[in-house]
Amino acid sequence: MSATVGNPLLLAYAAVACTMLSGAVSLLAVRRHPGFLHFGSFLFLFFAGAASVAGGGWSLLAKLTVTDRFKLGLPWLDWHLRLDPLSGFFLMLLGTLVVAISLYGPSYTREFARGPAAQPLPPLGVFTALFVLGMQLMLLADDALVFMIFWEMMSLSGYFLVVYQHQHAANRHAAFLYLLLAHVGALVILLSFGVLAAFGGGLTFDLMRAAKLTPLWATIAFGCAFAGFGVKAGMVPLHVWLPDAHPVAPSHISAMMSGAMIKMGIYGIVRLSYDLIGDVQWEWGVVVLIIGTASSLLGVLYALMQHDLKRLLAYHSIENIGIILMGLGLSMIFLGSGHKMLGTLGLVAALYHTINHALFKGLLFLGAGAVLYRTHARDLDHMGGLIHRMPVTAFLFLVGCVAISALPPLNGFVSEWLTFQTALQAPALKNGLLRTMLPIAAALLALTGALAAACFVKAFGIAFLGRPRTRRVARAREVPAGMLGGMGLLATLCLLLGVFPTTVIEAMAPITQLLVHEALPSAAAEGWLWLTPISPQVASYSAPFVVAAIVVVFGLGYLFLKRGTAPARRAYAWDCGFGQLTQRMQYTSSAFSQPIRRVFGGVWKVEEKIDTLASAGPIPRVTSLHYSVHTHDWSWLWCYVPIGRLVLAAANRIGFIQTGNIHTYLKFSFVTLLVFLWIVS
Amino acid sequence: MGIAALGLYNQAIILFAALALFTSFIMLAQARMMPLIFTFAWQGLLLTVVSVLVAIASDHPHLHISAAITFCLKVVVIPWLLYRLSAKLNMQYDAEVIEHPTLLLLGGVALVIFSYHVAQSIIHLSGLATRNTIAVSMAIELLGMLLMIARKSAVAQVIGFMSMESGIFFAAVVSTYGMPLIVELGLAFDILVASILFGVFFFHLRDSFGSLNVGQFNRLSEANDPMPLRDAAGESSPGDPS
Amino acid sequence: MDRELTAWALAAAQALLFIAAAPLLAGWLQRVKCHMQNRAAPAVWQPYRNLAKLLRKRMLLAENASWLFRAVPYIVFGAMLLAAAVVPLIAVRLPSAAIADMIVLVGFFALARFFTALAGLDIGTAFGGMGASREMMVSALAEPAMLMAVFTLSMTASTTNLSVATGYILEAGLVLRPSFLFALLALAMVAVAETSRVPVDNPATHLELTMLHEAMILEYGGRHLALIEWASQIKLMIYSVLIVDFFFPWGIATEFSAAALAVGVMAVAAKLMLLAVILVVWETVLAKMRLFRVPQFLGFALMLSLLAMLTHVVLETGG
Amino acid sequence: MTLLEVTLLVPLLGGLLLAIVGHRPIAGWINVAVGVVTFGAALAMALEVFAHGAQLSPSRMFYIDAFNVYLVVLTAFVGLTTSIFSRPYMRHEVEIGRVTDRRLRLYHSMYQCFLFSMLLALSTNNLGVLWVAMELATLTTVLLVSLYRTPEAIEAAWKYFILCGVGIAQALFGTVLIYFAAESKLGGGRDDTLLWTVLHRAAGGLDPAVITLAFVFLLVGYGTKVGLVPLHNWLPDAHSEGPTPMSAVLSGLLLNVALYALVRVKMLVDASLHTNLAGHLMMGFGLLSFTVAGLFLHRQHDVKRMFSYSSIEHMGLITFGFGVGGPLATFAALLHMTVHSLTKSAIFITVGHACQLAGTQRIDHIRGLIRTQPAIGWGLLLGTVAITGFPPFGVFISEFLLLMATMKSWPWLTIPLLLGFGVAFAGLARHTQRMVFGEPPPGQKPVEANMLPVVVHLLLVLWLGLAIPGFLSRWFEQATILIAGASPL
Repeated sequence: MSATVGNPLLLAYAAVACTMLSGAVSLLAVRRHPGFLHFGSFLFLFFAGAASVAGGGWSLLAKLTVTDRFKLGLPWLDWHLRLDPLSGFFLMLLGTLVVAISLYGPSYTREFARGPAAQPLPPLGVFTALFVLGMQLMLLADDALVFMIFWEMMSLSGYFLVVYQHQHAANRHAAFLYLLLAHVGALVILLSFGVLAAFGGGLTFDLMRAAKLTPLWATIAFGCAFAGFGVKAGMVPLHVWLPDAHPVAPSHISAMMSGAMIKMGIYGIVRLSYDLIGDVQWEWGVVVLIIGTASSLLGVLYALMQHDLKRLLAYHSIENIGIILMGLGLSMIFLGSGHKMLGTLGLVAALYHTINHALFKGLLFLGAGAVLYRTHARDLDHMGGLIHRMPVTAFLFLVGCVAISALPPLNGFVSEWLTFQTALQAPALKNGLLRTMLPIAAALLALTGALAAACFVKAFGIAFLGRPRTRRVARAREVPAGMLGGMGLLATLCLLLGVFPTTVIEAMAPITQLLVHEALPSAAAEGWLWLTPISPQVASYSAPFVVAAIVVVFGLGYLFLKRGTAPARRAYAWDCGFGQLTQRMQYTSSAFSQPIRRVFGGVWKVEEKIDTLASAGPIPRVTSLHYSVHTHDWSWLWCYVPIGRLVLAAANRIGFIQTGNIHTYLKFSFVTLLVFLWIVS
Repeated sequence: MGIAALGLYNQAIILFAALALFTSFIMLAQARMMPLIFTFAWQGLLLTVVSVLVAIASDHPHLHISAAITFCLKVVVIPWLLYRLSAKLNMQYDAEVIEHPTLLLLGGVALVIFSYHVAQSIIHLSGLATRNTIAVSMAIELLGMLLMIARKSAVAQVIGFMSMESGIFFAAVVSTYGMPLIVELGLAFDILVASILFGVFFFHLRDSFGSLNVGQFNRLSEANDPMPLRDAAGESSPGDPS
Repeated sequence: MDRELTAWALAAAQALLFIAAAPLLAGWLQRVKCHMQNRAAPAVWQPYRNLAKLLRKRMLLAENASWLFRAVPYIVFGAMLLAAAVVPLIAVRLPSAAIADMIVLVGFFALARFFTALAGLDIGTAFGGMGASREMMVSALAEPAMLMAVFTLSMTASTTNLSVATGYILEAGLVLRPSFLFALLALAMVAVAETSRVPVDNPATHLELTMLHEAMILEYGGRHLALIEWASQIKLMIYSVLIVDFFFPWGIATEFSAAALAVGVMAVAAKLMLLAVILVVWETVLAKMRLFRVPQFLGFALMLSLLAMLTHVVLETGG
Repeated sequence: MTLLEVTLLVPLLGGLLLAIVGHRPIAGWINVAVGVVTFGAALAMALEVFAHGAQLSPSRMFYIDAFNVYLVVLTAFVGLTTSIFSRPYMRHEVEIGRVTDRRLRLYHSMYQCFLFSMLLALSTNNLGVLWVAMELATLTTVLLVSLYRTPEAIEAAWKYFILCGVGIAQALFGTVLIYFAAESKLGGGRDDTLLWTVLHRAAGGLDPAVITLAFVFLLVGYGTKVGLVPLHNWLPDAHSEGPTPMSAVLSGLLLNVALYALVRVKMLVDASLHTNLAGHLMMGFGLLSFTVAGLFLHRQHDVKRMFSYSSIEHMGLITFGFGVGGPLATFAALLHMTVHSLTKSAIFITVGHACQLAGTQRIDHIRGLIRTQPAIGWGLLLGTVAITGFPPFGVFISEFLLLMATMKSWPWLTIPLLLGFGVAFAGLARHTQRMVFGEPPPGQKPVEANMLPVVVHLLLVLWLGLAIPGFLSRWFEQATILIAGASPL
């Protein structure tokens, strides 16, 4: 390991420095001149993001691994930093989002300086910077101490950002839950590092890589790491904090959280299990696959029941994390049973979906933020018809919807397709159980995809299509250019990553080289036009063709059908002759998901309530009906409420110690003394 | 070696030690205030005598000083102080009920046996003739603590506390010919201040509680304000805030 | 090189033939049905007349239709066109098959469905929403069943490429695979559901409470409607061809000689006509089921395809 | 060693002086000035020791080595900062009439006497004197606890007095036994057998039986003052009822010093026993305190009480660390002693202001601090964050090392530790969050507060979290070598 500082690392340092500057600006200048937040700290944030992308991309494409150390930390342990293709990849992901929000933020944050619920701006800027800083340095960490310090810094500043609008009880509750789970998760991760350190005899990652673990302890270390990072990634059943925390944060922060922060959990899992622990066992893969499948399915089913746009998106993060975990699980299964190439395929699928989700989920949260910014509405049933008022936002949001619903030719589809392809190689396995399990998992993935599509038809359809449901929505305007720019960037990337998957996979080769010493040579065997992960005979996909074909159809349609015909006549929609249609006759989000709620009943704890108001009189007539439905998360009711009750019950039970009676206290110390005397004599 | 084989002084020491132990038992059983204080004074006197005897038996002149200190504190000052206070708070005649007195005394006996058992392991070390008295001193200390636990009255608690001190002092004398002088002085000073403070507190206690029955002091009890279970980290499910 | 070119030309020709023949299949279906139900049957190319008429009509749009509403027909048609281009109709080993495999095919269907549903929601009528919601529910259940069935085949042929898979089955000759039987049934049921035929849906009626697919496109007219109708005819054709290809591939051309191609055309035409007759019989004897019986129907399909996959793993692979 | 004499005499004389002029407005400043001088002297002395190593006073009465020197500095420092805080605090108390002139005098003089006793206990070389100083500390703080003369205060003070008195008595018995063992080893008739230096040299030969017995008494005795469950009952009462500066020094200093005494004794015991009995007892005690206190945090209604329970919890953790032994754990425990006393005193300072601001100590009635007075709100928030072991604060580092060490030697004990951390964090955060955030009750006004001490403490803790400065790490290292016999480096 060379101790020389390579240039990519310097770029990363530049990114870190810019982030710090951004934080400093917010800390010092913003209280007096709020303008600095928009044009000072966000500017630096932009540079930080750009530098991260540059540095990460450099080390990824040039396959550079550079290390460095600072005389900080413990007297006998410096801060070890290291930038390698894996961290470079995630650094790029982070940087992209940072750039996007630094374009988006300046206009969006004006919201908070105005109005009766105006908040002080400096904390927002400072903790945004710390949040980014934590992630950047966590990715660069090369020893357990630095890793944990910045891991926790990320969680902590995330807490301050979630609780930023603390006048709402929902924010406080969500923030508390988030921090509690984050803290416990971090401690569990700590234990995993502890095991590695105990075997490796030191806290640096190099020693841990060198450590030879017994299978049992390796499994324990992996279990701890998986649980700990799983909390951050938001896998079922450790996800409960996520749908609470993400919606209440400011939208650009929600984008960072869903886009970047939960990916850091994925980074941790990959880093520990593939890099530090080393030899992957297929049993781990099975666990990861099962949990991943559960997360994706439950995530999307819960998302379907939401009518709060941001909450819906948050649940979709759980779903997508599940898909990523499925890819990882498959990869572990194949690696564990000796199929290196297939294992690599799974890993690539997982990483590809990681960056895809970062892009389109960031885009969608920014879109939701744009809607919130103009309409102050988060509830789908208060929106509608926004496509007429905010056409550009609508288009960008639609791109995100298509991408997340895994529809060709956008990026979401590619990664799911790769996951499918990996799963379909099940016959290569010896173990019959796995051979049946994998295709079933694939089918469930298909179910997930279909449900996700349904969910986003609902989200986009109810929010942007149809007629406006409230007056405020009817008066909405398009958002400023900066916000559109932020979203546009991500949308463009979604398209590019969807259309040129071959290039992307080639670029990822260094990561797989680093982790499993294997790449996918066949992926680009047929050139950039054809994606053939295993071999052209087995499977192939050509996104450019698809795009071309759709464009051609549009062109032909324009040429032959539109030309010469008279312009379209506008008329009222058919109202069955019952008079004018009103916006209240439209399907609501609850109505839209009602059939699915009925089909998959029992997945949720559903509370349906119908309040009927009957007018007084000899024959009571129903004057008004109010229908409300609430769906609750079983995992909350089954796992967390009992734990909370248990702790409090224990706390109450133990109160007897503090009776306030001095004789009791004296008895305590008397008995303690006698017992100890008895023990030692 | 049997007691018969000891010199007269040592025999006397052992005798007085036994008497001191006896006084602890009396204190344990004594319900009325005045006799309690007097018994405590008696115990102090016995200790003084013991330390004088030890001083003579093994010519440790500085033991005379500590004997003097003990006399002043344990026989004169503290009993007098307690007497004056209980007179001021006119409680010198009131007696408190001791529940299960026989049980208490039996417990005391058990403590003696226990401390003997504990002391056994270390007695062999001492070259002193009077080594068996270590067990006695430990017993006196524990009995003092038992007294503090058993009694409701603040005064009784103070006396128990003081007799614990006496037991420890006794142990120091018989096992090691007393502590270094500086320690003795510091100890004496502390005890003096402590007894004065106790005196001050009697008044405060009576002013704020109307009695010296420490059993009633439980305003700071936590047993009776539990947390509502509903509070469990926000039981409102992470479901629609609506 | 020119061999490459001919291959591509052939692929393009097949795709064109495919979309050109789709209305014909629909017409044939209609005709057989009428005969079966003792009604006077329209001509076989009635669908072409309808399309032509619609294409000529002047456009009429709901007053709050957005740009999305107008874009949807083209997207749907484009997706179906692509799907048609990759399904081997008369010949295997065509280069176009490499554009997309089975999974992407399903993706195309999903794409079309997604935008159709959005179009349904765009106008803001109750029907549109109803149709969209029900359609998504049905598809959510149909898609896994279909993929499961498809996976069974692809695991047998160890490829997801349609053309290669068909070729494999063709070469393997007649093998009695239990998994194929189940897969066939599952695929058929899914096809019925996806092409909105009885008993899941009834394309013939506009009775509000029973319709799924029609409810979404209720507001369309003119060339938009023409494209959508055509697209759904293509979809029906694709499903039929898939069934035929996978389970009875015999007769499909394996080399690009005129004779072989002619044989291929004949074979596929014959098989499709037969299939249509079976479908008509099925549609005639069954009545449309209630909406909330559809999940059970599709659940059964899913179960079948699962069974197919299991039998494949348990019985047909060497452990 | 004149510096040491300065360090000791200045607070003593200051106490006497303040006993006379303690009620004057100037008294607060005098208090600060005395603190400054003490701290300066202590620092100078520390540098001396740092330069020339451990030092024994000519009279052999005082002994300064790596272990206690940094505790001396810490004590002087916290004493200083707390006196800075206590000036505006006590002024406010006088204004609202909770404290009369007499009591103010008492408060100021007792404050300095308490510091004197702490420094004496730390710097003395004689176990007996150590005991005397501890008892003196009890006596002085009893007066501080009962300062407000409310029934609760009196009750708390009484319990504190009795329980600690009894505990200390046990410690005395233990000391006597150690003396006994030493005499039987070194032969009687010499007056230096209670000197730490002598004992430590001779520790190898002390009789195990006696030492074991002595350790039990000392553990129970000093353990009471450390506040180990189940001997802790006095601690929450005393913390919650006394004036807040007293709570700060109580949590920040007294517990540390008691633990210091315990560790000194443990060193003797380990040397003489060659088994890890002492370690096991301390581990058990520590773990019990850690868990129980963590649970108690959940059911608190009084903010000062809550933070005193958190002190118990952390003391348990430190005791556990010393019990685990080994260089890494010992280093962690030493570090934790430092950061805990810095953080906890900072927290109590903030809490003091917060209570004055809200006019109550009830958690339910303290709301929206961050709106009313951001400085206090952020102080409390960051303090809690620091004490619950979040980086980049130093508490995290020590807990991190402790977990690592535990994982190395007692892997399965990490599970209770983990649960304890989780429970404790939940208990502390849920209450603090409610106090800091949300809408403030109408009419809540800012108070005069001096946040300098808080800032300084938290900055120090932050510094320790990011990088341990060279001299400090050398102190810790030497102390670790002293206690655990090996260096973690």
